[in-house]
Amino acid sequence: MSFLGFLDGLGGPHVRDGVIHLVVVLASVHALAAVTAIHVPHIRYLAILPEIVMLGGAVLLLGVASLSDRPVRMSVTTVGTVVISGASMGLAWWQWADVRQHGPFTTVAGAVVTDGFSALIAILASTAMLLTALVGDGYLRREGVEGPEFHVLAMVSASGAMIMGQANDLIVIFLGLEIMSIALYVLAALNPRRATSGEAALKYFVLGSFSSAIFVYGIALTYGATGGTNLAHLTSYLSTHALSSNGVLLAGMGLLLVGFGFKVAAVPFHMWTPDVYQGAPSPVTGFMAAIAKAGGFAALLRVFVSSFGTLRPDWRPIVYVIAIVTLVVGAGLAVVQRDVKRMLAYSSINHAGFVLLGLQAADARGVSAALYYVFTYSFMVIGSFAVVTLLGRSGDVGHDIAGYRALARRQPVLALAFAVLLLAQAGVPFTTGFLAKLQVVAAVVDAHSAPLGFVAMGSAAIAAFFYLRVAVLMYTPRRPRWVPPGREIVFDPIVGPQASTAAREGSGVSGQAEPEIAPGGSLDGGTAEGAVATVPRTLAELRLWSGSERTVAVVERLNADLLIDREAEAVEDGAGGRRVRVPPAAIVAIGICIAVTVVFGIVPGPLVDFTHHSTLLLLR
Amino acid sequence: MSVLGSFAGSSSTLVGGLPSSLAVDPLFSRGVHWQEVVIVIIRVLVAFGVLLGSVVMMIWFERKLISDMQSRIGPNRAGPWGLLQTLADGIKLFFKEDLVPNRSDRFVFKLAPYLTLVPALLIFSVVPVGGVVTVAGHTFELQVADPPMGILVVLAMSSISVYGVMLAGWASGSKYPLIGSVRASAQMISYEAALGLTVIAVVIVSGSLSTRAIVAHQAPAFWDWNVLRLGVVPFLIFVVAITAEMNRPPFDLVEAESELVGGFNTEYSSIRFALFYLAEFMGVITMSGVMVTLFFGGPDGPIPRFIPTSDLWFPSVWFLAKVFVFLFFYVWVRAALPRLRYDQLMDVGWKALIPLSLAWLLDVGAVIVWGWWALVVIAVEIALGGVLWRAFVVGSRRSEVAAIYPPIASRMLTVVPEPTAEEEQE
Amino acid sequence: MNPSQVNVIGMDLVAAVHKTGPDIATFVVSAIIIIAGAIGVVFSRNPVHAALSLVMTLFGVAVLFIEQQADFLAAVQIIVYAGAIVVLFLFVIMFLGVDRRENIAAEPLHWQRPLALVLMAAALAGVIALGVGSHWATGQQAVAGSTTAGGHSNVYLLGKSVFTTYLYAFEATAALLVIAVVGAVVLARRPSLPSVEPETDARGAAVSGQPGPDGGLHDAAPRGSAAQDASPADVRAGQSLVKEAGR
Amino acid sequence: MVNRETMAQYLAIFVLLALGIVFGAASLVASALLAPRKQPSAAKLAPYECGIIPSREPPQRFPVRFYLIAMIFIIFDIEIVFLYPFAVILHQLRTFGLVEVLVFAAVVLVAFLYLVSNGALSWGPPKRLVEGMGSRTSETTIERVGAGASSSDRAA
Repeated sequence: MSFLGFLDGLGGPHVRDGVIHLVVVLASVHALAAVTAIHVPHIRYLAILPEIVMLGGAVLLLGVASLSDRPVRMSVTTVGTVVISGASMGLAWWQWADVRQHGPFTTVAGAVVTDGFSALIAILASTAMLLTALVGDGYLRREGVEGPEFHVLAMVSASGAMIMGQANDLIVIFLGLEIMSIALYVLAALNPRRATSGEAALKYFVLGSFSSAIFVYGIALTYGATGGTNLAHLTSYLSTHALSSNGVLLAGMGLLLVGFGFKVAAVPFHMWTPDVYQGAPSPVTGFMAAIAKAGGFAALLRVFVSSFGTLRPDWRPIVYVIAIVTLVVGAGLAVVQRDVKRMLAYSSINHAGFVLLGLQAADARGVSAALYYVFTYSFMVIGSFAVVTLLGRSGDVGHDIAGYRALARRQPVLALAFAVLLLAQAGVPFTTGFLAKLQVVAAVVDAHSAPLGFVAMGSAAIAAFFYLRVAVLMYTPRRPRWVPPGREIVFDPIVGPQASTAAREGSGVSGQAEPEIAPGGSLDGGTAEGAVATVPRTLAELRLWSGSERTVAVVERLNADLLIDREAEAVEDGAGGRRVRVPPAAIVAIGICIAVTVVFGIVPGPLVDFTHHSTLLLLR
Repeated sequence: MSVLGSFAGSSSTLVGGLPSSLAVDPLFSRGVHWQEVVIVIIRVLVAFGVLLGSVVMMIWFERKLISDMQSRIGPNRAGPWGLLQTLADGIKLFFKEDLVPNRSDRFVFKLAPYLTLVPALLIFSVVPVGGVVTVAGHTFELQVADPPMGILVVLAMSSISVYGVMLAGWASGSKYPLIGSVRASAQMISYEAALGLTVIAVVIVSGSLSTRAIVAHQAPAFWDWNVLRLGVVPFLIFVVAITAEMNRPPFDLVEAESELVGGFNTEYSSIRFALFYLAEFMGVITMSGVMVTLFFGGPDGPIPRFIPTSDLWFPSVWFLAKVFVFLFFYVWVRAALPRLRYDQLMDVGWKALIPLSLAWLLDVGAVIVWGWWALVVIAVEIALGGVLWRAFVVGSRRSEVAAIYPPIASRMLTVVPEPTAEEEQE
Repeated sequence: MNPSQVNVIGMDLVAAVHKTGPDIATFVVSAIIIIAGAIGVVFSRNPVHAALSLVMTLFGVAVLFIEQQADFLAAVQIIVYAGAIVVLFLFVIMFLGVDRRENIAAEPLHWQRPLALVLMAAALAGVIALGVGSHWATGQQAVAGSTTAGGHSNVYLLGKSVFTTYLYAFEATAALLVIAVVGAVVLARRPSLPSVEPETDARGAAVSGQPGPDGGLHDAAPRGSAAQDASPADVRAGQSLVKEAGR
Repeated sequence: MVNRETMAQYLAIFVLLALGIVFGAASLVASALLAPRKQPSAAKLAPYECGIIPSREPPQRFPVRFYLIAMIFIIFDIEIVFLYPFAVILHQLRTFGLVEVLVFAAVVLVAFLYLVSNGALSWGPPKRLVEGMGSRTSETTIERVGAGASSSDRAA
């Protein structure tokens, strides 16, 4: 005290204060805080818990992987991802229960809405994540992709879809869209062994960024027309202002539609789909198809049906046209594809057309049908791509449809599973696919757009053809095993000219490379079974086969590079065709997909009720 | 506490400016009167002249001081004590050949000096160099401009200054400049992050981005200068970061003569070279001014009780005195410290300065909000520091490089055996 | 904010707003800068010149922001876009060796350019039509409130907005940053197993050299001592040294 | 706050900008008038190589690490940009704002950890040398030259 008094005498209160200041510099800064406070938003954590768990889990996984000396083991990351997405799913169910009891609510300054709709999307996204983790496990081991990046990116992407589902603000929708998409761009490039993977990622990235820019422009114009980005604000503003013919608003709405249309692969904006679906690693393709459609349609339905509801007369005709084109082009081009992944890509475009039917109906029934469609389609597509993943073998190549011939003989279970999933996509009764198509068509007919319903049914018939084609091919017996070089050209009525190519491969003569090397043959070896015979197994055999020292060296190296893990994994059956080993995790995933597809196809009640209630809660 | 209370009041007038009733629609009242324009132009001209003059003096000062430190005489021919040496050098450069190398990208090559000079110049505009003066009825501060985002002008310009170095090196179409510019641009962006983070710590306590408001918050005496109020560390980080940002020794890898001839400006001659040189020293002066503004109370005197600060001249004198200390410091550092190696430079920036400055600014925020409970935050940060260290260890272990060349001895001594006939047939 | 009230005020202000001389001058100058820069981006044959034109455009936009009293945005525009993002572009262009003039003559789809022109004209016409003949809810001062309402600075209001209305978006940005980082690392990585495409494989096996113990980050160039101290890791330079030694 | 006062401030900055450009341009003009006019020799115009005639292009490729540095910088720059408004209104936001920013910073820190542990910042000279290549014979040299040729093709 006397010291302070001394200071007072020396330099007055300033000095005294200053010395106190120096002693407790940090503590006295505390006193600088001003009094006026900003009203901070209230956060109800239940609303964002699924996202927090998913994102937090991804970040945690990334952190753990960053701190461990050796790469984290795949089993650890897979189990971690499954647990995290399971927890997220559980929380989403909790949300659902809460909303059923207490009704929907908004939180975080109105940026987030929790209703049945958002809970459904969260459940869907976390389930898709869980299944993809199971499918990806075997794939990543097979391809030698180390590290947790696949899981981290997928989880972030899934949480992006969840954010899109619960967003109540255009800005938040945009962020969800970007979080989802950017992670998907990178996932598409995840397999560095395939140049097509990188190419797919680049195409997806460039076109996706472009569409994002268009989307942002749409947000800007909508903001310009209404003075806000919050969906609730939009709704109330549009209901109090007669702005139906306002150019700015219409333009903004149109651009938003383009942005969404790109994400869900509706037709004029679908160009990226086949290349990306084909090039991306197969489990990623399944995930992408499920997640991008879920997130995209979630936000699309919420924005258009709920916020732009008063503008229905303006946007329904546009959606009408887009839906028709999407249905026709998707189904038509899928028929002529020779690559299974590409075919599934076009079929996903076709499916997008069906979901658009629900949007076009623009009422509770339509939204319910669309939700049901998206929900069930996710299981079908993830399951289908899981099978494709397994059959892709090392390098994830050889998805030629011809390779699926006689699959049933080699791998009856896998063939059966694929057949079921394809038939479900085709809309065969007693599957969810049938109910989904039925509901959207019924909704659109109810909404006085019957011609659209007819087009949809027509496209479903075309689609049934190409799904059945693959299913039938799997149960068609194989050709003779060894075809002498240049002797025989088989014409296959189903696969067409492909058969002759297969025959050439069978002879060890490939179209593109040097005749002796026959890389095409060895690559397709697993599935295009004629090729199996082509690559000689021993050096002696090879010498007989070619007689050239140089070729021996080249082929030896090629084999060493290409067949590394095929040796370890592939089990040959007696007939000489190669079976793929099916990892248990993938069996579980495919099993779940088929179970959902078939069980809810036979007992439709619960799932239909589920989507129906989500819709009611959305429209409140 | 009474001291602190008084700032809070002064800040709102400075930051707030006009009451909201006057700012109903700025579109109506945005016009600038011609008298103001004239005053602005005069201010700018004066500031520019002063800055150029001080650059000339600074170059002389540096050469002279360095020679003293190295027991040399230094420039002593042109003018008294060689004072006019810089001027003579400048004039000489006008008479030199202006070469544009034939491998260069001519447009970018000519553009680069401007991109170095202009940012260095513009930073000076927001530095308050004195108190408030009244001329012909107009009252203004001794400062070229005091925009509301003042300190961001400094950061924006320092981020723009990357371009000059980067483009100069690339456009030269020559090896050494390119290497110098690669190094420099990576270095500059690395240290810019630390720079921005320390400035945020300052903004947290002053609650405003305006440089004038930041200075006002450090009144009235030296114990309220941010250097002490923020606990010295942000200042130290800022000094290091700003030195690296300007490519001054010991961070001058850009122009490491022993490795890179002359660095990014190897191919430059004549007045273009002079512009680079000018920009470098202008940067030293303006950045010293920024440091004084942010951490040392700008034009305020240390203890107002004994030495008045409200006078017309005193603030400017104080300001110059403080800046001079930093100028001396820079020259001293140049004379005393050896140049860093590139990996050391990157390590200092990324592994020390950036994490530390981020942690410190969060600490400052935590102290303001939570008082002593901020210790919890600090403890967590220390733990995270350990985690970060672990990540560095993992990183360096993972990127361990296999030497691709065999030991020299075996390279020299391996006897290559003639292939035998059998092997040849094989 | 009550929308109907907003609308009334907005309508009243439409007639009253007129811009002063300096405003118009600022706008015109920055518009010229922006458009010139944009044209430069599109028509420069040298990618570095295009990037510099982009900086010019960004600078013009920053000036427009200042003219709209969005000081902070103007600074952010310079700091983030000009100071970081275009620098990243230039890094890639200059230092990863893509700074070559493009051959624009080769055009796989010859109708592409006329079509682009037509579409651009249509878009421009659309924008102008929208700007002139539509009802905008924003644009008047009264709608969003003054950018510096209540005597608070622009940054203050922006911060308030970020930490209240757009809080969720702010936190979501963190996730975006994380995947940006992960993506950058994943894409910069090289495969730990050989490529499966036969064409690249024939060379790839020879080229990839040592993939490293972990499949971690690898430089595009071989990592001799040269790459380590950031002197030129030029592939060709390195190899020709070897070649000379071999002779 | 805005209006006249602010505009005058920016006007000053732009005047200074213009002055800087004019100064640079004027000195260039002066130099053009005063400098010798003769055509410089070819040697003078060649890239400076310490007197050795340059025989190959300047390097085309630098380590990917430079690009990663720029990438991390963008991440931090964006974080910094968010921190400025936070710094200005921290006094009003108090605990809420601080917690939000701490969460944000923690997430970004994990991104930083990931980069660091992947060696994006490991510039240093190798701490331990592993012998990557056996001793040299004519065979290995030939192989290496072959590999070099193909890899330079790829780089080009």
